[in-house]
Order: sequence, then C-alpha cells, then structure tokens
Amino acid sequence: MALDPGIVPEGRRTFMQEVIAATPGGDPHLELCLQCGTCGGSCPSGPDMDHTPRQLFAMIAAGMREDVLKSNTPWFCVSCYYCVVRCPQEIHITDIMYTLKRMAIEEGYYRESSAAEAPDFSETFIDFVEHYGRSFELGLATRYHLKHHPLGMLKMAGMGLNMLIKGRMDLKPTRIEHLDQLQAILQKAKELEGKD
Amino acid sequence: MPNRYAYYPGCSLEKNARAYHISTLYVAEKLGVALEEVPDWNCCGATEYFAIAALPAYALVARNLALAQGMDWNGGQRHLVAPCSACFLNLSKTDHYMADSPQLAAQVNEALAAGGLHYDPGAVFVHHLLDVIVDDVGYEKVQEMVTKPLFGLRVAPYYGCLVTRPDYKHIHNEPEHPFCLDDLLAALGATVIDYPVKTACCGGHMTQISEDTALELIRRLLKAAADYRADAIVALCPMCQLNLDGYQAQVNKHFGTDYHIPILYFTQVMGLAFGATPEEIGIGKEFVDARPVLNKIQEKPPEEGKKRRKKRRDKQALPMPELLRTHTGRK
Amino acid sequence: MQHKPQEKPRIGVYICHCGTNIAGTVDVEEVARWAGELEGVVVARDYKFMCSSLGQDLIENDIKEKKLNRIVVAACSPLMHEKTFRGACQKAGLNPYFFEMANIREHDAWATDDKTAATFKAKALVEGAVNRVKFHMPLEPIPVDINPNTLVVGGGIAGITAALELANAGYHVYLVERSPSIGGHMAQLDKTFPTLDCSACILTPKMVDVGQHENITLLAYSEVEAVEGYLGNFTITVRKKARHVNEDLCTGCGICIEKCPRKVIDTEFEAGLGYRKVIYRPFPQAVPKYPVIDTENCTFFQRGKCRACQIFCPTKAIDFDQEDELITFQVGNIIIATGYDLFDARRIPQYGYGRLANVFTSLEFERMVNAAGPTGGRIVLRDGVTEPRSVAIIHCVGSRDKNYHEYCSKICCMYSLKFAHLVRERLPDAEVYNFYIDIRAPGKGYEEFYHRVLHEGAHLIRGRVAEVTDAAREPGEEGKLIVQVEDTLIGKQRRIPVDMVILSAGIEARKDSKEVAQLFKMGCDFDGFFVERHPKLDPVATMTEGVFIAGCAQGPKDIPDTVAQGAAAAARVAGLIHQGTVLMEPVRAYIHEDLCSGCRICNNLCPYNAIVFHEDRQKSEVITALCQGCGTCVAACPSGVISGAHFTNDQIFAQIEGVLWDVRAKATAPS
Amino acid sequence: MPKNTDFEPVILGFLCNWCSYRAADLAGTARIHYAPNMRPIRVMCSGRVDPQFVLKALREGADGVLIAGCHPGECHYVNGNIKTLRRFLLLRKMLEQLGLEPQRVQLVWASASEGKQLAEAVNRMTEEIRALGPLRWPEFLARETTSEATMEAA
Repeated sequence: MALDPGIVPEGRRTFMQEVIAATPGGDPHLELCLQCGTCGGSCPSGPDMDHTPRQLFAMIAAGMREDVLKSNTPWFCVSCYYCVVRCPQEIHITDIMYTLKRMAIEEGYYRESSAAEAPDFSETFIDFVEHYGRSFELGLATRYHLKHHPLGMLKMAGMGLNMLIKGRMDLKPTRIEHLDQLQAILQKAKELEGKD
Repeated sequence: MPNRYAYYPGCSLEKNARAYHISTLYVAEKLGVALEEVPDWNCCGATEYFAIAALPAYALVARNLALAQGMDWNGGQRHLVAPCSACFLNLSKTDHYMADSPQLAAQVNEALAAGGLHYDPGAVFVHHLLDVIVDDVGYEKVQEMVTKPLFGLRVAPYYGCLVTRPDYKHIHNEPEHPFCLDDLLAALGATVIDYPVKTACCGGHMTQISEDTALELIRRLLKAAADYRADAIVALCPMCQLNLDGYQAQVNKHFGTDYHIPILYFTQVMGLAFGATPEEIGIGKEFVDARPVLNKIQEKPPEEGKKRRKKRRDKQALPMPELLRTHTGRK
Repeated sequence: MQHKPQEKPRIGVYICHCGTNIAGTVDVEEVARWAGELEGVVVARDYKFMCSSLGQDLIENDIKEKKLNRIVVAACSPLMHEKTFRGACQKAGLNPYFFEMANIREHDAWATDDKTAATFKAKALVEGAVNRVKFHMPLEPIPVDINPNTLVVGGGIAGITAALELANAGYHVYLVERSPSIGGHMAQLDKTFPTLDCSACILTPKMVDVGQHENITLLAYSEVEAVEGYLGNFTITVRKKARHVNEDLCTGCGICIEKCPRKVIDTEFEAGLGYRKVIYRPFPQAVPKYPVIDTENCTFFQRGKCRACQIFCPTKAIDFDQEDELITFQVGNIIIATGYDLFDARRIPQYGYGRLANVFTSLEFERMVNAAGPTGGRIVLRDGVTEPRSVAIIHCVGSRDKNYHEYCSKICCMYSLKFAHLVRERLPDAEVYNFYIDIRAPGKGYEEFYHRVLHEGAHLIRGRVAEVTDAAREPGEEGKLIVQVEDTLIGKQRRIPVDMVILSAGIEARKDSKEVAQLFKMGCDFDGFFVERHPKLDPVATMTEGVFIAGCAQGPKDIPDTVAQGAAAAARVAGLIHQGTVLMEPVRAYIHEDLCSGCRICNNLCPYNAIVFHEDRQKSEVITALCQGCGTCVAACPSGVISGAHFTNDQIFAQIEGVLWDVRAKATAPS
Repeated sequence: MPKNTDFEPVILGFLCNWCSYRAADLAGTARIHYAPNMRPIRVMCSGRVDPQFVLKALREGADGVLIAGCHPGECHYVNGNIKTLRRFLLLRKMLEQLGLEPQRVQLVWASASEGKQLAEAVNRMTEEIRALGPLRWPEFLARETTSEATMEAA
C-alpha cells in the first residue's frame, strides 16, 4: 500500500489534484470532503462496494493510487446522484466516479477489481454507438454476454426472445444518416483529449 | 407553453420502450403539445460513454444539442424535450457543464467543428417530458382531457433518479420527495399511494455488471409497492420500466417472491384516462401483463367515508406536523 | 475652482501588512516605496501590524520627530480602526481629523488574488487618501448627552440578563418582547446540559425579577415599530398589540382559559406537540401573567358568537374592543437580543419529518420530556401511548451542510447527548443511537458529560444519516423506522430499525432578521445573524453607535455564552451611561451665510428638518444639533456654498484625482 | 465591436458609509473575489454624490462610475438614496446627450449584508465597460481643446 508521504516534488501533482483536473465541468470540490459518510450511507449499491465512496476519497487524499483504481466502487456506481444532492460539501461524486473509471481503464488496474467486466460492457455499448450512431440492444447483449457469460446467455436469451416477441427489440441496428459527421466529431474529441 | 418542442426520443423509445414513444405522441396530440423530432439525432451515450472517455462523451451529446439549436425556431425560444431520464440528464448536464466551464465548451465546440456544427451553451432549454406536462401544460388542462377517470386504481408514482437529481436547471427543486407526478396521477382520478421509495434507484445498468446487486435494487421497489398495495407502478424512464418489468420474473425466482406488478409509463396512464384503447398507447408490450389491473378501474370514485374516519383523531395521540409540499427547502 | 491646502502638507504614510492578510496579496514594500515619492509625503513606511501599540508608536514618534501634519494609514476598513489611529494622532498632539485611512484589506487584498492588480489598486487608494488628507481641516467632536434609559429588544435569557444587569445598576430599561410572555426558547427546554438543572427552575425566578423590577418597564406582546435618532438620543415607537384583556383589571386567575371551548395546536410554546386554548397564557409561569386572545382562531372574532371568557371573567377584564396601542419613549442605547429560529426539519425530506409520524424535532422532544409538557414527561410515540424501545438521535440536521446552513449550530451535539441521557433515564430498557459527524463538546464539563453518556450505554455511531425510511427490506425492519447510515468507523452501510427518531435541528437566524437589522441600522451577515463590530475584540457592539447585540441573534451559542453576552452588552451600555456624554463625529453641514443666495432648494431636502430659512435675512442656516451629516444638501446647493465637514468638495475632488493617478497620467501623456 | 482583452476598465465607486461601503467590507471579509477594477470612495450617503463628482471622475480618466447606496426605504438618512436616484436619472440623461453610453454610469443598491450582490454588480459593470472599450474622455477633451486652439490660431 503506497501512502502519500505528504511531500510532493515540485512540478508534480498529488493524486487528488490529478483526479480533480481530470473531472470536467467546474470545481468538483473533492478536497472539501468532511468524511461524514452521507455518500456511503445513501448509495443503493453501497453494500456491495469494497470501499464506500467516503473511504475512497480518504484514500485519494492519502495518495493510494493503486488501491483506489483497483477498487470496484466506481464500477458499482449506478449514477443515481443521491450522494451528489445530499453531500453537505457539494462534491461532484458521480462525476468523480466517472473520472476514476476512466483512470482505471487507462492504467489497466480495473482488471484487478472485482468488477473487471464492467468496462467491457461500456466499451461494447459505445462501440455500437460509434458504428451506428444509436445503441443496439440485441447486438450489445449478444456480444457482451457471449464474451463474459456464455452460460448466462441462455438465461438472457429467454428474455431477449421475449423482447423480440413483444416488439421491444430490433434484429438490425438503426444507422443515423450523417454517421461520418458523428465519427469526425468523435475522432476530433479523442484527439483533443489525447486518447487517439 | 412554448408553441413547439424539439423532440429527442432517444434509442430506447425506438426499440424496447416503443410503448412510451407511442403513448407520448398520443398524449402530446391530445394536449396540443407540438413535438418535432431532432433531425438525425444520435445516442446520448447513456451512462456508458462517460466511463470510457470524457470529451468524446460530451461531444456525442453536444451534437444533439447543436442539431436542436440549428432547427428552424423563427427566432423563438428553443425548447428540447426528452422522455428518457438518462437522455434528459445527459443533455442537460452537457449544456450545464459547457456553460459552467468555458474550457469544456471550447473543446467540445472544437470537436463539433470537425462535423461543421456548433453549440452555444444555454441556447436550448432541455426538458423532461414530465415537466413539460406538469409545468407547461398544467394539471388543469390535463384534467379537462380526462374522459375515463382511473377511479379505484392504486398507483405507485415512481420518479427514479435522473429527473429529480441532480436537477441542474432547478426544474423540480426536489431531489428527494417530489409530488408533481403524484399530483398528475391524482388529476387522472387514480389513488396515489405514498410510495416511500419514489426516487430510489432501479439499478440502471447494474443488471449487466452485478446481477445480485441489481435484482436486490429492483426487489426493494417491488416490495414497497406491494407493501403499500399498489396495483401498478408508474414510471417515467425506459430504463426503470425495463428493469422493473423485464426482470420481475427473475426477481421472483431469485428471492422466491411472487410479484405481479405491471409497470406503466405515465403517458400510458394518461392515455387510459383520456380514453385511449390499450393498443393506441402500447399496452400489451409489457412483460407483466397490465390488462388484469385495468379491470380494477371503477365508474365512481372511492367512498369519502374512509377518509373521514381516518381524520378523527385518537384523544391521546399527539398532533402531527404538516407535510411541506411546495418545496422551497434547499437554497 | 479648487482651493489650495492651507499649510504645506508634511504627510506620513503607513502601509499595514496585517500579518499576511494584506501583505499576502499586496506588495506592501512597493506601495510604501512608491508612496514615499508622492508630493507632500515626508515619510512612508510599511509595518506588520499598524494597529498594534508599536505601530501606533511609530506614527506618534514620526509626528513628533518629523513634524508631520497629516497622516495616512493604508490598512483595514476605517469602520474597524479609524478611531485607533485618530487616537494615535491626538496623543501626538495632532488634530485627529488630519488623518485619513485607505482600505486596502477588505476592499482590495481580500477581494482578489491577483497580486499585480491588488498592488495597483492599493496605490490608487493610497494616492486618493494622500491627496485628500492635504485638504483636511481640524475639527472638534460634538459632545452628546446620553439618555440613561435603555431599550432591550427580546425577552429570552439574553434580554432578561441584560435588562436585569442594567436595572440592578439603577438604570431604567424598556424590555420589549414580541410574544405574550418573556422566557424565550429557554422556557421551553426541560433540562440544561451538562449540569442537568431544570431549565424552568433557574429561569423563572429571573422572569419574576423582570416582572417586578421597579426599573424595568416590560412591554410584552409588543413590537418595535420605529427607531429614530442616534447614540444617546433614540426615539422609540413600540406597538403594544391588543391582548383583548384589560391588564389593570385582570388578576391572572385563569378562569377565562378554563372556560374557553376551543383548542388549537400550540405551534409556539409546545412546538406543535400540544394544544392550547384560544385565550391562553403560553405557560403557567408566564410573565406577565395576563392571557391573550388569539383572534384568528377565536369563535367570537371569527363568527361573533361565544363570549365564554367574557361571561365568566370575575373582574370583567375581557375587552373585545381593545386596540393596538402605540407607545413612544426616549432611550440612549439599544440592546438587540432577538434570539433564533429552529431549523425547519421538513426542509430535509429524506429524514421524513411531517411524513413519518414517529420522527420528532428536538424542540418537540424537549416539550415531551418536560413534566409540564403535553405528555407529562412521558416519552411516547405519536400515538401518545406506546413507549419506544429504541430511539435514534440524528445530529447536524440543517447544520454543517452547504445545502442548508454551512455553519455548525454549536449546541446540537450537547443537547443530543442530553437527550440520550434522558431517554436512558426514563426508559432504561430502550436502546439509544446517536448519529454524529463529529462530537463537538468544547465547554466546561461538556467532554465529561459526553463520557458520562457513553458510560450510560448510548450507542454512538459516527456517520451522517443518509435517510430515515419506512420502506422495510428485511423482516426485522417491518413496522419500524429504518435509519440508513454509513458507519464511518467501520466503513460499512448500516440500517438500524428504531421506533422513534429525533432530529437535532440547528439554529438559524430569525426569519425577519433582515428587517430588524434595517430597523436598527445594523449589519446582517449572509445567514441573517447580526454583525458585531469586531468578531474577537468587540463581540457585542455593532457598527452603529449605541446599538448592541447579545445572544443567538449574533450567532449560534449555548446558554452560558448567551448569558455572558447579555451581561457584556449591559456593561457596555452602563459604561456609556456612566460617562454621561459622548463625543460624536463632527460631520455636519454648514452654510456660508455671506454667499447663500436664499434660493431655498436645500430647505426641503433635509430629512431632519435641520435647515431653517431666515425670512429677514433671506438666508438659510443649518441647525447643527439636528444635522446628521448626510450631505444631501451639500450636493444640491446650486451655488456650492454648503460645505459638509470632512466631506468637502475639495477633499473629494482631490481624492478622485488621486484614485485615478494612473489614468490621469496616461491622459496627459502624449499619445 | 471586437472585444479588447487587454483593456482593464477603471471604475470609480462612490459607496455610502452605511450600506454599500459595509457591503464591500463584507465581500472582503467573506473573501469574495471580484474584479479589482472598481476603486471605492466613501461618502456618508449616496445623496452626497454631487453630479460634479461623476463628471470630474470621467474627466480625470475613469471609464465608468458606480454609485452604490442603501436600498430604497433603507436609507440611514431616511431617503437620501431617493434623492440620489432622481439626480442620477437626470445626470444620465445629460450624459447620454453628450454621447456617453448609459452603462458607464450606474446606480446600484446594496445593503450591508449584500457583499455578494455588490461584488456581482462590480463584475457585471466591469464586463459591460470592457465590452464598450475605453472612454478616452481626457484625450477627447484634449483633442477638442487642441482643435479649438488651432482654430483660434488660424
């Protein structure tokens, strides 16, 4: 466990400063955490997290980079925003969870978390979005489940079939008209973010 | 009420939530809400894109805002409406953060420029369908359209997360215990239960990440509805509807329960009260069949007698504080 | 047009660092160096703390040694230290009005973090002051007599203390209280922490003292309507609301209350937990003892029928025709002790107050455990019968939260621990859970009390409660209130089923505090609390001379601190009364009679009617005793022959030029 | 008009002693950061602000003048601020006839508790004047004088 010694060499940022800088949309107030536990108490999936969000913030402050990025906490965040509206210090908790997910993927730590498949789900999802401009549930379910839950696929197949019967799922994806325009925008955005 | 809204249906309404789409169009027509689909809109990225990349995710959403901005508005105020809570959140969040952070706005616009587009933060006012109906149309107009009041139908108003939270534009200003859907359903003649988990989470995409976690979240919602003897849960988001409806059988299997609670979109319930046939508003597409509970709708309102008996207080009991309904709590 | 200064100015300029408060943002050395080159400046220095005695000595020595005749200090707001430095000038034999202050702390260093811009602005403010002070004139303060009577607003423990201190010192006090009885919040409390003495037992003797004191005029059920004048000579108008009970006839026997057929929920004294009659006395020990009719709920006032109270009153004291009365009197000083409101717990819907029957507020619980309260001191659920087997006490409700109040309400930790003790005392078998962020117990005997409560077996769970719900998930939760929280010491989410929840609501400023501040010309902070003259060194004075504050109106505090402030405010007032006269700022208008054209434009402008017109001479004159120095007439005089002492046209023109030194230079430079 | 980013407007502020000066003090005490472009001068009442002061400030090179007083009905001197308002409207009309943009002279109300509001007003006014660009009245006056002189010489 690597603890922040409290002294950061000049010109380098603390882990907390990195997380703050990587969170877009105004000051996320992360350094204001009072450790009150409102977030951990409010979280619907909190009982299944290996660290509560509050603990994670203390770990960020302590510079425990690896432990934070290996944690399943961000992947168990359901984006319900309960913590955000209840936080007495107005910390942008949900956005910070997104930041931590991105950092975990970039640095490859997520594979060691107990939610190792979650990024694949997200990646499969956006893959369809980038190729068609719209999401494609049948493709998403098939591809993701074939990869990770080949057995569970049988269970899912029942539901998928049901959805087809009820007319709630298409066999073919919908493609938007100006897909090239969208792809150009996304490509440019990736370049700007330095993640081409 | 604005004379026209740009309509952003989102991927779900095209596919699994087609019933929501159909009933939205039905209700909009009845209420004189003019909807015009955003041309060539793309997916909002749901909760997935932000987890992989930040700027591309904001650019993805912003393309839709830019398209809406570019529609012909005749110089009028631009209003965009999304019936899906996740789409609503992503659209309003992108607009809000672009306004809040000039740096983000500049980068997003640089990306948009690669596609010949541009978005000015604040140019489009993003609404959820619920607030259009509650605030712009109003309860009175809704009530005028009711031809078959839903007397006797006990409904659980289920708001879920993303409409009420984080509410960047302070439309609802009530992230915890809202009443607007309650009041809307009451205006339709239904009996609205005091649903204690009305803003709890349906689990979102958790069904794909950790099924145990997701099923537990869904169970909590079903159990509370059953405890309060609700005939149906009324939802306003395709994700909530799919989780509660599509996974109900799995919840029953997993926990050994026996719930049969139909999950309807609020527009479907409105359509019913407006006299639509079930087919006109997509009833029949849900996994837990809604038709049996619709038989509970009565001709006459439930007797007033019950209420009065409840009001007469026990002599020993202490007075109860009044509930704060018009919410002005948070700063 | 501009006059020349009368004597050759020899100016000393002093730039204060204020520790790092100023020096952290403004390059004080540079400003001092630069000021040294300004015309007329003999010496310019920067110093760590100008307001310290060493800093003042610096000025005094320079005045003597360098023959300075003008002084400029660039430091904090003149409202803070102008007096201090004027004193230093005076000690060195210089007329104190040859001094000017430049506010480079509040208006500059604290208002930006741009060091270059801040240094630039500091130079502008300093040059403005240097230019201005050249035109200053020697002035003599105006002596004002202090009326020995004092107005105390608010009859809680702060106001009671202040009133008794002054009255016992032999000075007359008018005590104005809005509600029908004095006593305030303290009268509602059961026990007081940490000593657990009965609140009423220690308060009521003081209330009786107030009621009987020959030096106190008690105006209960009254509100201050108008305040005019200034330190030493305030004219107060009070509206004494109609009680509809003739105080001269009423014996306080209480038969009217007994006979009144109508009960309503008592949202004031009983905090909504009990009922009172429509003609009522807030509580048995009320001072004054006279009842009051709640006309909004009275059957007679609403429907013209009933009259039960009037029929049964043995002394014919009920007077339905009684009207509000306006009373006017003079005082020299005012003490504001208007107290606080309890945070409205319904604003946090996730705690369920108003929705879930067995969620109570702290004030409701105070009334419940009080032997004289609605349940006779029994701790019961909302049904009035069932004793809870488990109680959750939630700290920090509405406090320490940017969504509501960012500040700590200071008293909630201690009273929450007191509740834990009281529950364990009355219901030894009940489990008590206190949910806290941090336990704040800084006070004499407070930490020890915390240990005592721990020893008594209360469960203390460190974590701010996320929600209170009736939505059961597990069999053990059915029919209970479930408190959901992260136990931050073990890092796990917990759900604790209990029968009763108490919300320890915080303190907030009175809803009308802004209007009250305006009435008495006080400052009011963002949260609505009244602003003291200095947060450390002058906590009971305000920026307005003769107006003092005490108790929770100034900020959250417990009973000992409130009492101390009440007494401190009284001591400050007694000091002023004892002086007999005080010296007032000689900022007054003056008409040069020779030049007055007699146009009379100024006559109607003066809000104090201080300008008279002499028909015989066709000239106007300012009556100095009435003039308050606002300068409106000065600005309006078409011939410019009214001068406002210390704010003359010359002085302000010079200041404008100085403040714009940089752009002025640019404008004259060849482009 | 293109936005001149190098231009830092200079605004002279007349603050009344009882409300707006204290509001500025409060803004500082609360560490509210706002544009450092406003240079305050204290007067006892906004009613003391002689229109000459405003003209003088503009002539000496200020790009704008802010007058701040107590809210109507809250004046320490009963109604000095109402007189200010009347005087201000007249003055502004006169300045407009001289070709001055109305945003350059503003009157705002700020009570002693409204530090934030005052800071916001200063920020807003700074940006408005930044958008207008420098006033250059002294230069203008200098030019006028020169041309007059030239004409006289001719």
